[in-house]
Amino acid sequence: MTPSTLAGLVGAALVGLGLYGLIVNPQPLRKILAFNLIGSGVFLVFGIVARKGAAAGFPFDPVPQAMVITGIVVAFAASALAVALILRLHEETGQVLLDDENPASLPSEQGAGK
Amino acid sequence: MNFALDLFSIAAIAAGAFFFFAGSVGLLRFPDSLTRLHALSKADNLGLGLVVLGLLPRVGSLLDALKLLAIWALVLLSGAASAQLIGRALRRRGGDE
Amino acid sequence: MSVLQILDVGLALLVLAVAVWTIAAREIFGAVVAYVAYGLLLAIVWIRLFAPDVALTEAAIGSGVTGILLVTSGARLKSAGKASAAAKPGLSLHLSAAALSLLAATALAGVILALPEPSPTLAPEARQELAATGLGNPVTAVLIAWRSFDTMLEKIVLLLAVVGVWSVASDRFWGGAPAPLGRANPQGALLLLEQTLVPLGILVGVHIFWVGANAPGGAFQAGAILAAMWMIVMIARASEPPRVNSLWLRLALISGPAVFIVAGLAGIGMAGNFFAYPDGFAKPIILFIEAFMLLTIAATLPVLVAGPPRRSFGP
Amino acid sequence: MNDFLLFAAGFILLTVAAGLFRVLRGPGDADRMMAAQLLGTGGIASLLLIASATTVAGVEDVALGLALLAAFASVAFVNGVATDDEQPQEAGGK
Amino acid sequence: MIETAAALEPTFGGPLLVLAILLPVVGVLLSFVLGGRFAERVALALAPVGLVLALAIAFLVWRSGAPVVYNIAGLAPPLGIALRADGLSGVMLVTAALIVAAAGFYARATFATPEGSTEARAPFAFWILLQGIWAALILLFIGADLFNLYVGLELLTFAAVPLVCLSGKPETLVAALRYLMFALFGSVFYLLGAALLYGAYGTLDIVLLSGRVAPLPAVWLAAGLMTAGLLAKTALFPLHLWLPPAHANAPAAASAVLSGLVVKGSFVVVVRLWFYVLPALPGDAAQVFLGALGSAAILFGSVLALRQPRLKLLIAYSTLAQIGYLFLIFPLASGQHPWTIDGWNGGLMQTLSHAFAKAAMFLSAGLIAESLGHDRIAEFTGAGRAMPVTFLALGLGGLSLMGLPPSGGFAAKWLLLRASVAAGHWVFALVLLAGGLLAAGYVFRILSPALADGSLVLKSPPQRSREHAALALAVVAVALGFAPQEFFDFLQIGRMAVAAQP
Repeated sequence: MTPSTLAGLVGAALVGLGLYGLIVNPQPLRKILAFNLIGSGVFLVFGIVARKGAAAGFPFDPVPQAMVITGIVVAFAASALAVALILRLHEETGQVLLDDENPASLPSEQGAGK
Repeated sequence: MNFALDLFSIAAIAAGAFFFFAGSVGLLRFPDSLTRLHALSKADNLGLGLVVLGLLPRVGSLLDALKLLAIWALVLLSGAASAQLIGRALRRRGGDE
Repeated sequence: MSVLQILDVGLALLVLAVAVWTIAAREIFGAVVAYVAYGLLLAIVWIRLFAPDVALTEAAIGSGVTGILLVTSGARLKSAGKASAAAKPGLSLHLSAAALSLLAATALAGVILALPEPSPTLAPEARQELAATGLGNPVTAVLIAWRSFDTMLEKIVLLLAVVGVWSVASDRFWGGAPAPLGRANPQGALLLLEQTLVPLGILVGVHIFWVGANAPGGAFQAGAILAAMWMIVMIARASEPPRVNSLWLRLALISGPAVFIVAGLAGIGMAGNFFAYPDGFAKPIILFIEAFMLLTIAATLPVLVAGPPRRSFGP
Repeated sequence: MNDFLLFAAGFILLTVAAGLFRVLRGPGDADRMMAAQLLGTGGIASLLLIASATTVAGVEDVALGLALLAAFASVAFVNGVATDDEQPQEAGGK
Repeated sequence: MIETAAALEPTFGGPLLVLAILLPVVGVLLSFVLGGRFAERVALALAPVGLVLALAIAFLVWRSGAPVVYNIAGLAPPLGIALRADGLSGVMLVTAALIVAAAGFYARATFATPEGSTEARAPFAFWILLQGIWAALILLFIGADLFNLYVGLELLTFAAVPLVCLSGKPETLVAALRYLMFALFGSVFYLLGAALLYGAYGTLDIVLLSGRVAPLPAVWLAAGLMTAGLLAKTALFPLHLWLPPAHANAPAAASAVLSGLVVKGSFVVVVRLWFYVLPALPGDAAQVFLGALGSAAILFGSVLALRQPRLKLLIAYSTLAQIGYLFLIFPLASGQHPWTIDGWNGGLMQTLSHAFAKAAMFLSAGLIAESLGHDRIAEFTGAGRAMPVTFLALGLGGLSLMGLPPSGGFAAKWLLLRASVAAGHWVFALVLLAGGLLAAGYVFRILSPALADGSLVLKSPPQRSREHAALALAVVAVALGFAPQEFFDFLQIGRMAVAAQP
């Protein structure tokens, strides 16, 4: 088993693991962690594709590697935006859960008409 | 000459690995946070230092050697500081953990 | 099985074990610490995939800066988390989620094992075009020359993220500064780090930026390191997060994409195409663009971590 | 020689992974941070060893970056925990 | 393949494609640095320029009868990135420019920087994000590289999500957060699919891929992952949960853009995926499945819309249903059949007419909520007489949603109906008819109290110019019903499923 195959399997497992965490974890901060796990799994898939594409004296194909770098930066920006929303929601309502029968959205039915 | 250098590398790296081992054992076995901190900061800094020492004969250029030393210096610095920070944090909480 | 293979398998198992902990940990703090450790291990995996550029980016942005973002917000949420942790999803949800995830992972693993090998690659094309750029690092060439359009737009994504993060502020704090990152009275050790580690870190950052043209490194990685150093300074309270209406801050945040676009537009005059670089001048132009990207990344990451303005005054 | 370097790398990873057990068990946040710190140092050591054995270019710079970030993470962790402790006072002082 | 080779060559006018994207991007940068009132001025000044650019690109496509192509940096794919505009891009570019301009014009009153302050939070964010959405949409309409499209999708997400919670109210924050989670899930799955395609074929260029794809497991899995991700972003049933709260709680100008345009951005990418990248797959079952999901969305969304007490929620649920119609394009326009021309034209016509109709309705709903102080449908008695122009815009938009002639909605549904009858897809035909009836039901629910006699005191009369912005969009939605044959020929330009036929 080559390191790239192994990394590919790890990537697949990480995607599955992150997906599970994303679904079952009610806390948004934990969902972000899970989302980052899926992200790194996806990046690993790019990574093995890059490694398997070694040719012309390069030990890797640079294009997928560059895509991973772009992807990592975007994933960080996503985490930052989500965190800002969560903290603001916490300031407003003191609640941090997203999936319960959102007590915070109840007032909207009466209040949003204002 | 090469053989002697290899021998030196092996000895230093093996010693380094041993310190990592000791540090982990300390972290796992020592009874309270402060003593664990003690084990950690002694062991991992010495461990990395010996590994770096062992790798020095194998580097290609002077710059790479300097980088290796810089890595060690950085870890020493941050290790010392963070040990201090963690220790303070522990003391503020009464070290009851 | 060689020693290397055993090491690879061990590393893979370790990565997975830490990942499982990230998902399963009871407390958010433990999960975040595990996530940062996970990022470090992943960096080693990336080295095994011959991707040092990615390893550095993953360690710096993927785990380092994301880690501080999560740990800071986790601390702010901690009290709330205890109060409202009651709602636990039911067993049926757990089971169906597990089944779905298992299915996805298995299908993915099967497909990955079946991918062609040696796989189709752009490495030969990259080798051929690399000479024209004057660069030695093909990853930098992809980012700043051949797929520069992606890179420029990704800077816009970062900028929109900044606008999004700022937009959740209270109206009364607009124009002010985010809350300080650190505690009121920084300890001696922190000041020591600020005075010794930070200058060293800036040196390392500049070095990684400089070698990026020919060796692993570049604006992304160096920018992340400089960003981390700035955050240490802010945690030590030697400097405060800047006000959101500071012109200097805003110029720093847009300088990367702005210079990129100007160079891109200049390309049509100098080389006949948008984002093309004239022969013989590619490398200096690329380094020039990268320098501003470095500034933008080093400024953007801490601004995103610091969050929306929370005080009506500022430094 | 290479096999020895790899063996040493694996051994160090293994031992610090055992230290990771602390991350799992706690009990305090401080223990978790220590385990992460140990993993950081050990990770850098094994990275250097692996790189030396498999000759990947530019790994010294990666390790240099990791060393800086390890310090950064510790600072962030301590700060995160401490912010939590002092929040009431900070809020009162403003 | 001659067609493929031709589609890779840069054409005359290609630089316009880059300029079209750079224009709003520069707008974002300028607005960010200058801040305050300049953000608004920059956005409003660039809108007409962007419209001219969009029209110019559409004109070039029409005149040459073939896609306009540009290779960025002069470097051809696979190493470089290409931009391509075809008939689909042309109409979407113009639609986006018009709706963004109308929404911007309408939003001047809501998002003006208040007197006496140099800069305020909501206006600053709104004008930058509006331009961000615009840039992202243009990229999604003309991007020809799947990773470049990924960046476009992320750009769209980051611009759209904060718009939802500009008011800062808790319920909008919950809606925005849920939207973000769905959107991120969508992006990461899309990216995974792209990784697999790259691993299998070594390129992400749409034209190059279309010549290479074969029914391999990797391609099937990639198609499934990317489709699932894009459906979550488009809010197709059953991945729609995020949409109603997000669209109903956003400020009216933002809702118009979100409902009219933003969901179409990811929809266009699904269309590109199945009709441009994967026509070589024997994907009949998958296409019918997408059509079935669309049908379910039509019925489900319409029934829920019937039950909403608030106008904005009703319009948001109607978006769910109308998105369903879009997905009938998959079973009705795939393969090599005579009816696919109708299916394709109908699907695109629905995309356009819904964009205009829905934007008009959300703008009207915003005016109603401002003038009445609420948007509870039951208390609309007499409102039609008090603000006739607003309700005219709302009614004309509703006309198009119902699919009554003459309107763009009618043309769309008629074409889809004809295609489904010709294709023997009787179920889709029945769903189309039932959807029209249900839409008539919910539009009637709004209009009947409003047109009833009654006295109503407005808190403030709606501003004439803003009413006209809404009305103009509604008129376009209706006018699409008079589109000549040349318009439908234009929609067919560059449709690769046809080109790929022997």
